[in-house]
Amino acid sequence: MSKITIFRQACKGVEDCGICIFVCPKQVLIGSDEMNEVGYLPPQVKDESLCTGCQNCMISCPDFSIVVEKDASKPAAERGEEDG
Amino acid sequence: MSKITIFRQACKGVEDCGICIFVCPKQVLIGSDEMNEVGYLPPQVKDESLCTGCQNCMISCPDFSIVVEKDASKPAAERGEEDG
Amino acid sequence: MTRTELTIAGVGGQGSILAGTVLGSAAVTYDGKYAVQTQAYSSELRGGYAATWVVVSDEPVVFPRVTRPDILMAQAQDSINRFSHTLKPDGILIVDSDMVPTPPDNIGHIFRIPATSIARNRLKAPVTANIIMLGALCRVRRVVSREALEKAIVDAVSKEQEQLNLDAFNLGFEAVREPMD
Amino acid sequence: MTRTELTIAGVGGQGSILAGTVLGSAAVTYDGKYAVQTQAYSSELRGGYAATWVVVSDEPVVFPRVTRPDILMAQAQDSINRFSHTLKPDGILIVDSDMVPTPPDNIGHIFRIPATSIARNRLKAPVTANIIMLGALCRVRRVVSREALEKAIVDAVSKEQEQLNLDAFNLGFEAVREPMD
Amino acid sequence: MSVSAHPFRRYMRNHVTRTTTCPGCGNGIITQAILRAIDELGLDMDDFIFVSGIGCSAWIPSPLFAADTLHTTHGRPIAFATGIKLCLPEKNILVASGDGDLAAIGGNHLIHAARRNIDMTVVLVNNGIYGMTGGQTAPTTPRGLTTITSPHGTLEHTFDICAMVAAAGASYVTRWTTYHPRQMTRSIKKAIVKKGFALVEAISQCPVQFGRAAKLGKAVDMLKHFKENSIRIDKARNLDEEALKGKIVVGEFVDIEKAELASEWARLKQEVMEV
Amino acid sequence: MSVSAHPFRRYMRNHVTRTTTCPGCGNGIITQAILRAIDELGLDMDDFIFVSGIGCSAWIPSPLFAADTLHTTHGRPIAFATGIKLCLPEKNILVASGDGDLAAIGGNHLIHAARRNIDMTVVLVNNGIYGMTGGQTAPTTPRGLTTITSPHGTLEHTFDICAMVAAAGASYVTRWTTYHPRQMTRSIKKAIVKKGFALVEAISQCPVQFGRAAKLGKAVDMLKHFKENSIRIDKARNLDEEALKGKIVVGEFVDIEKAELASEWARLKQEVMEV
Amino acid sequence: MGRGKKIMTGTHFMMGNLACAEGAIAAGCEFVSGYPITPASEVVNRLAKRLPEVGGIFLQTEDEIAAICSAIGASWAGQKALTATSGPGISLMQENIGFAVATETPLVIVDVQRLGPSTGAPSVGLAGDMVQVARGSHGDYQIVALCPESPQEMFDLTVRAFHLAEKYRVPVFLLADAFVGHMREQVIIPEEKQLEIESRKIPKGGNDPMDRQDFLSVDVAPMPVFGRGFKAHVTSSCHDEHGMRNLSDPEVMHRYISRPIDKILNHRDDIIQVEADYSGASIVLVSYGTVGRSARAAAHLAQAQGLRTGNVRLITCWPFPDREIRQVAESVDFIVVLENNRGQLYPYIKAEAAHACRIELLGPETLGQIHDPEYILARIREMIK
Amino acid sequence: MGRGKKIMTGTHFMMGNLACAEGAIAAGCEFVSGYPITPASEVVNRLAKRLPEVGGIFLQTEDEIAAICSAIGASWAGQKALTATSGPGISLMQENIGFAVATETPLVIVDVQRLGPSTGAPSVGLAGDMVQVARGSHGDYQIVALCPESPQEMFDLTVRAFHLAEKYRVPVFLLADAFVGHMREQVIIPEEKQLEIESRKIPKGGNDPMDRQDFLSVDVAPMPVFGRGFKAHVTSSCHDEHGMRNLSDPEVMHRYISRPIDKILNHRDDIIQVEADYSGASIVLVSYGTVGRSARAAAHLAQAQGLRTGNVRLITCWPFPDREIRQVAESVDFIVVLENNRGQLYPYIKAEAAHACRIELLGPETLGQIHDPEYILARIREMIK
Ligand SMILES: Cc1ncc(C[n+]2csc(CCOP(=O)(O)OP(=O)(O)O)c2C)c(N)n1
Ligand SMILES: Cc1ncc(C[n+]2csc(CCOP(=O)(O)OP(=O)(O)O)c2C)c(N)n1
Ligand code: SF4
Ligand code: SF4
Ligand code: SF4
Ligand code: SF4
Repeated sequence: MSKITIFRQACKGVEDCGICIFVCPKQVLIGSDEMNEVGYLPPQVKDESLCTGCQNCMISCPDFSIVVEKDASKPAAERGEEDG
Repeated sequence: MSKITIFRQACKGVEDCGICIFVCPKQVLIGSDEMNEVGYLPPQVKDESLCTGCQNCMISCPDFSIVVEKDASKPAAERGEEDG
Repeated sequence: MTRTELTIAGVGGQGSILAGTVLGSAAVTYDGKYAVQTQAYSSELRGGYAATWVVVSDEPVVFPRVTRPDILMAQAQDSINRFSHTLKPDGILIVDSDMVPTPPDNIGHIFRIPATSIARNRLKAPVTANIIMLGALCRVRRVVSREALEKAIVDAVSKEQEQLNLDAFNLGFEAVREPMD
Repeated sequence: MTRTELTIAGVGGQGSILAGTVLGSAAVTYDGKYAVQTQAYSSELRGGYAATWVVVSDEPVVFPRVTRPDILMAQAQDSINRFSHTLKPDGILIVDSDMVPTPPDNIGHIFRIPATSIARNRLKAPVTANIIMLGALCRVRRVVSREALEKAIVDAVSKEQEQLNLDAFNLGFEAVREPMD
Repeated sequence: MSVSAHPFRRYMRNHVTRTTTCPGCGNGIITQAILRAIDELGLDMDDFIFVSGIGCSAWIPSPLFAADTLHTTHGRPIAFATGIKLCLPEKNILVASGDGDLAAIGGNHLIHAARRNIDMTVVLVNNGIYGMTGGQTAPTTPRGLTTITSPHGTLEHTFDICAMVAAAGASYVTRWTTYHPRQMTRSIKKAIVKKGFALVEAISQCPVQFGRAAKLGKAVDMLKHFKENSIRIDKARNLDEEALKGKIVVGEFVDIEKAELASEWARLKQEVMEV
Repeated sequence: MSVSAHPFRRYMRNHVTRTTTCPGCGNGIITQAILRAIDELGLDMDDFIFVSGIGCSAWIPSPLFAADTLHTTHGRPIAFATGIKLCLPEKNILVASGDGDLAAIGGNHLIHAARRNIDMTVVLVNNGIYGMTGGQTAPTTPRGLTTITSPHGTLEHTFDICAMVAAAGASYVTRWTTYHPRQMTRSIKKAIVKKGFALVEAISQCPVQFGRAAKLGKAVDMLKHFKENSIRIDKARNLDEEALKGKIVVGEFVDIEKAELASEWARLKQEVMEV
Repeated sequence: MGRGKKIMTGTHFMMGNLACAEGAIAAGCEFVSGYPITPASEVVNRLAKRLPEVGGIFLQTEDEIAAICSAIGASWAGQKALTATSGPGISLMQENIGFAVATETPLVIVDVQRLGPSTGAPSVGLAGDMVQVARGSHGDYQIVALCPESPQEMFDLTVRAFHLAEKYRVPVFLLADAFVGHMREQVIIPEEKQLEIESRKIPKGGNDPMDRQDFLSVDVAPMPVFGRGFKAHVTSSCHDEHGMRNLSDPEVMHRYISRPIDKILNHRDDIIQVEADYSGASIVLVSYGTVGRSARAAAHLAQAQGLRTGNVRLITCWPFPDREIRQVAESVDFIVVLENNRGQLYPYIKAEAAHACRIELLGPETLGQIHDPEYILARIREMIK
Repeated sequence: MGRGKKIMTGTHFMMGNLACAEGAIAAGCEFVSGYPITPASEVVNRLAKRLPEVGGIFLQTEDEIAAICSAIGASWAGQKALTATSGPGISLMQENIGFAVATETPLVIVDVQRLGPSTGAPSVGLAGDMVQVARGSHGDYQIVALCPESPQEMFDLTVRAFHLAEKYRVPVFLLADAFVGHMREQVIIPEEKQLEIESRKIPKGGNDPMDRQDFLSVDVAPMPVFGRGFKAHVTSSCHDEHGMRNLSDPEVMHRYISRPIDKILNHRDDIIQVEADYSGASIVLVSYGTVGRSARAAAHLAQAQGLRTGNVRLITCWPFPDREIRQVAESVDFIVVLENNRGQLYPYIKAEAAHACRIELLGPETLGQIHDPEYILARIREMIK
């Protein structure tokens, strides 16, 4: 299983940003109600087991707030890395 | 017959310019030895009767020093106006 | 002396400067007073600091700067760090308690308003925190009249946002338990 | 006094300024004198006016401007209009008589050199008129030595143009019938 | 065991703890694409000099990147970068700045650097508006769009920056949107490696100034717009003007080899000094 | 009975008795082409405002033309002309200036005016060099050519100005040499009539600075060169890069209709004021 | 006239930059070109909206150079024209400020100063361009610069800037700063008839400039605007009275430089405005712009404490009010010059005062702020100890 | 080293502009960017030829803005850099002159002044940019400017300009004019070891600017040039000692403005050179540049006629030699300031002199010329009548 780490203090919130949620092909991430220090609402992981390790959220997060460690056992194609 | 008028004082000389001589398809114009006020050597008409009235010299003279009055009796094609 | 000096500060995007404008405009346009508003902000549009200063007076204002505010309205922790030391000894501090969890404890009068949560939870409009704070200010100390402020708010926002902002003002007004005057 | 002031003028393209440079360079490099050369020209590259001023002296030159030249070398009618009134009362005027058909008659010493015709007819190189004039100047008044001038000419032109210009200098030198000194 | 920090933190200055952009701004995506390109190429931050102008996008490398970073005046980063490259020909020069910076006030340096084909990578962030100064029209603002300085709709036409830079002589020209971070990364890698002038036009969302103006909504709405309206250059070539209206043509437009200025200087110096 | 003066003398200021160019300079040919175009269109000099920058070519209209003539700073004539056109939309604005003026220092205004598609005619005199200042490299100097500032040969590539201005958005783009005065005249006429930004690139000889530098000899040698190396765009389209090396492609490159800025403003003012 | 109200008569709580924009509209300005920059953007933002409503045009240019060039073009096309920027833009405009001066073009340039040098701190006001606006272009020349202390003066002096620009065919600067530009305060906009509005004179006729004197008159030559058959020749190359380029006659060069300068200096009494209040004072505070408000407050404080302190505020900073300063110097003991920069006008003031009285420069506690009146008073007490 | 001789030791009859170019090469300059302009073109023309011979690079840019920007870039890349232009180019460079000052970049800028304003008369020398070079960019700052009077000084002061630029991390202007730039005279180029050549200090090491002080030291901070792992952060936004942008702390703003100014002013004694010869004089002529030669000739004439006349020539014009002027003023009766413009430095000189002696400005007979010594003498006689 891939591992998702969210750096809550770096995040600028799903209200105005939320890009991670948008680019996730599996709806792994959802919003939350808990503010960080600067008053933003970072995302939370709904179900890590759904994560394919595509790293879309990581690569698209403008604030370097998410790291996804891939499940090295799966081939890239299966991870579904998008290449639109 | 077309009529060629050379304004000698405006001319900058066939030594460094001489464009009129170059563009004339019939070698109507040649150089001369007689300086104008500013020390340039304007061209002179060798044989006006050869002039087709194409006005190449007039149109290409950078110093507005030549006027060719076309022989209105001849059609343009015959005058050989160049249209490279 | 009729001169009241206010500092309203936050980070970019919180609307601190707009709050100051509404205040000054209310004073001049509807309360027949004099007011000068000045401002400062860093170049980041969001997240940088933003501050505005308002002088309200019954006479024309000569010196336009706020040096020792009577009131500091702080919308972020950063604002406290920057400005709380400038407050007059008996000055009033009004904080958005969501953004300033630990205000300094050496201040005479301090009001904690959870403006961001109110805005977010009750109004579903986090951007109205500034107007909530303004409502609180109005209750804490009547620098300008409530009526004037309400009119100035209506002037400042679009028709569709009118009611939302008046509601915000009201919520802020009511969030203050023990006003000063 | 050892200070000699010269004005060399013409229209753009005639090489007046180069003539001045050769003169100054000859004085400094080969005659062990001091010289300052200054210049003026209009923005037209050809046909506008061009003038250069040279001060030659046995001592370092403090004031570098030529205000009342001892010698005016004029390569065009325009130069006469501009500068002949500045000439010292007993000054010398050297003209290219092809370009200045009617020099003023109130000048003490005047030398007419058909430099343009000589250049064109004898050398087939109209651009050498300036060096012809310099040859004439050298004969008229030995401001710098003939040897120095010849060396400076060689320095100033390309290898291929060397002999042509030395010939031009010589023709100018010989075109003067009655030198002054 | 979870990671304690983002892996690219090592490319950032320690004391810079937070980006300066608004929530959802595309600049961060581009920032990451740049760092990922460097990372994947296995290069060191000290192999680079980063140069930027003035604007939100100009803050991409400055002060964030732990490297030599030159934050210049508005519109001039390419001119500064030109001097740097000629004196440090062995370094990679990467310019990151906004469309206003590089194509409005800085347009002349852009085309002349392309003409000279001087080796540098220019990441031009095209968010269609002036972000930092509060939402004024840019030469990239879509015609008809209402901005703070065109309250009745922009009357002017829009630059096709890639086409112009290509016509000016660049060696490598490409365009992607922030919806294409992987492709953008790949193109930045090619741009860095390319010996010559390389332009990466990065279409980006400015939800604060542009989103508001174009009523395109928030960051994700704009990304959705990019997703739906992007079309690859190979497909676009077969479509007529009408069909391309409102589309964002993405892909590689130019990828050629030609004499590069800094190398030419090296050669010339060699030649002249050896004579 | 012979004429007592050149017929175009009537378009010139009385007190200006002589052009300021060097013998054989191409600028005079272009000057005449402009006047002939106006003459053949039957327009009056008072229908025009002539604007130029700084350089030999910038002296084409100034002070020669008996009309409103604005002789501006180096590189800026198009920027001045833009203000004039917007305020006097019914007038024809004609800019005549050099390649250094319009494409080196003034490059940014050139591309932005093309982008805006503001109605004006720009006659850009491309003599491949800086004439007035004494023969320095221009962005149009052929690569490899020795000039006073590239004594070891120009290392930089050359602008294709027409291609760039076309990419920037102009309505009408054409190129002719001084060996093509009739075609040039015809194109200037079309450019004047065109509602939009129109560029006429006029390749011209500077026998004094360029002729010397390129060892192309005197004026007639350069005209001969133009004659022998010009190739029409319709023929050029079928040739590859190799075959086009050293050729001057002439003809009309762009001739389209699109919204023009001054008219758009007229429309907008109408709309806003009538509400 | 369109639906837009030209003059927003009434009382407003208005930002200085908007008051400036309204002043321009009120003065009849119909062409504005500009490029966004903090802290001047609000001026152009507002004008972009307002101009089409009153039949005018706003052009956002590719840069500040194009902004001033197109504004000058518009002025020659017969319009009242304005451009607005801040220091970096003024720096870029320098070459063509010189063009406007040399061609005697009426033009209003708004400089909302920010803390510099260079990019500095864009939203912080500091009067750092005081000499730049007068000497920042190459060569010798004279412009006019007015210094507002309040949003009200942002309006009033913008109207006056147009008045002077048109009357004297000269670029006039409104030399504000971020502090007053972003300041909001009461602004009273009067009715149209109360405004002093002037338009340039144009020649009576004649279609040959050789028959006219279009330039270099110390009495201000009528301006042969384009499009009316004047066949004007306009160049910033050295030119004669007819506008014709002349690069060889030293006398023409002399006139080319001197006449446009003397044109302004000869009318200095009409142009220069100084707010002076120092009768009976032995100490005078000299200041300009927003610092003037600190000075006034400090003078009140000082008087209250028995120090005979007066106040002089330069509303017109260029042409420099030399006589006015001389007059002050000759009637008091001590001049304290208050500037919130490192003393940019100080040498100019000192040059006119040092012969007659003691003079010192006093900067603010922190550069970029206006002086605290208490601080001024404390420092003066030290100085006179 | 290549085939090119770096130092053309020997005696030459050389044009001032070429002497300047040779001075640059002699000082070790290896990067020059420029754009042609009369009357400065010969400087870059020569350098375009000479630089490749000595392993340097010449870049002809698209405009003067690119010229100064690329020169600043080259300086940060570790090279000694120069750009040369005339007034119109200086005007265009103003914004980035400010950048160089704010980032403390060593740079030599040659300004061969021409008659202005604006396009003016390109080949005529007039010292019209005297204040422009010091105050032409926005904000508050301090540069260094040197004024040559002869081709010899075109060489010597160019070498010195590099020396000062590198030593103090500051842009240094060589403030020549068309007259001296195009003047040919004897120029003696010494041997290399006789030249005073200095290169900037660079930091001892450390790859985090937060551990270093790269900026804002009044003692001149070592310069963390690019490409050596210093990870320098360079910005002309308001910044702290580490170079880090700071747009909110007023104290940082204060230091950002003041420190680079004080860095120069604190070393003014090392920087300022004044040629003074007035012992026993009661009248002193103060001048600079080529006018200095008129002044010297006039002083000789006056002395010959029994007038006790001295001479002071400002070789360094900026930082302004205030103390030196004060000293003159306090020891003579009458200062006559000779400038061939409308009196650009006059206010600065008067400010330091008016308290102590009489002072007058004397322009030339015709602007654009240097004064005729006879004319100076005649006018002085009138003045003291
Ligand atoms: C000479 C100059 N003019 C104007 C400005 C003001 N300014 C700062 S950023 C900017 C434009 C920013 O737009 P863009 O480059 O597109 O970047 P963005 O903020 O959108 O990323 C402007 C005009 C300036 N700093 N300097
Ligand atoms: C700001 C500025 N920079 C430089 C110059 C000097 N200058 C005058 S004309 C010119 C270039 C002329 O070249 P081009 O425009 O090609 O015209 P040409 O003379 O070749 O016709 C230059 C650089 C100037 N006048 N102003
Ligand atoms: S993309 Fe990043 S910054 Fe945006 S909401 Fe998700 S975690 Fe936060
Ligand atoms: S083309 Fe004209 S200027 Fe040239 S030689 Fe012939 S007549 Fe004279
Ligand atoms: S204003 Fe726009 S471009 Fe600038 S940081 Fe905010 S979202 Fe990004
Ligand atoms: S220098 Fe060249 S472009 Fe200029 S007038 Fe002479 S020939 Fe023509």
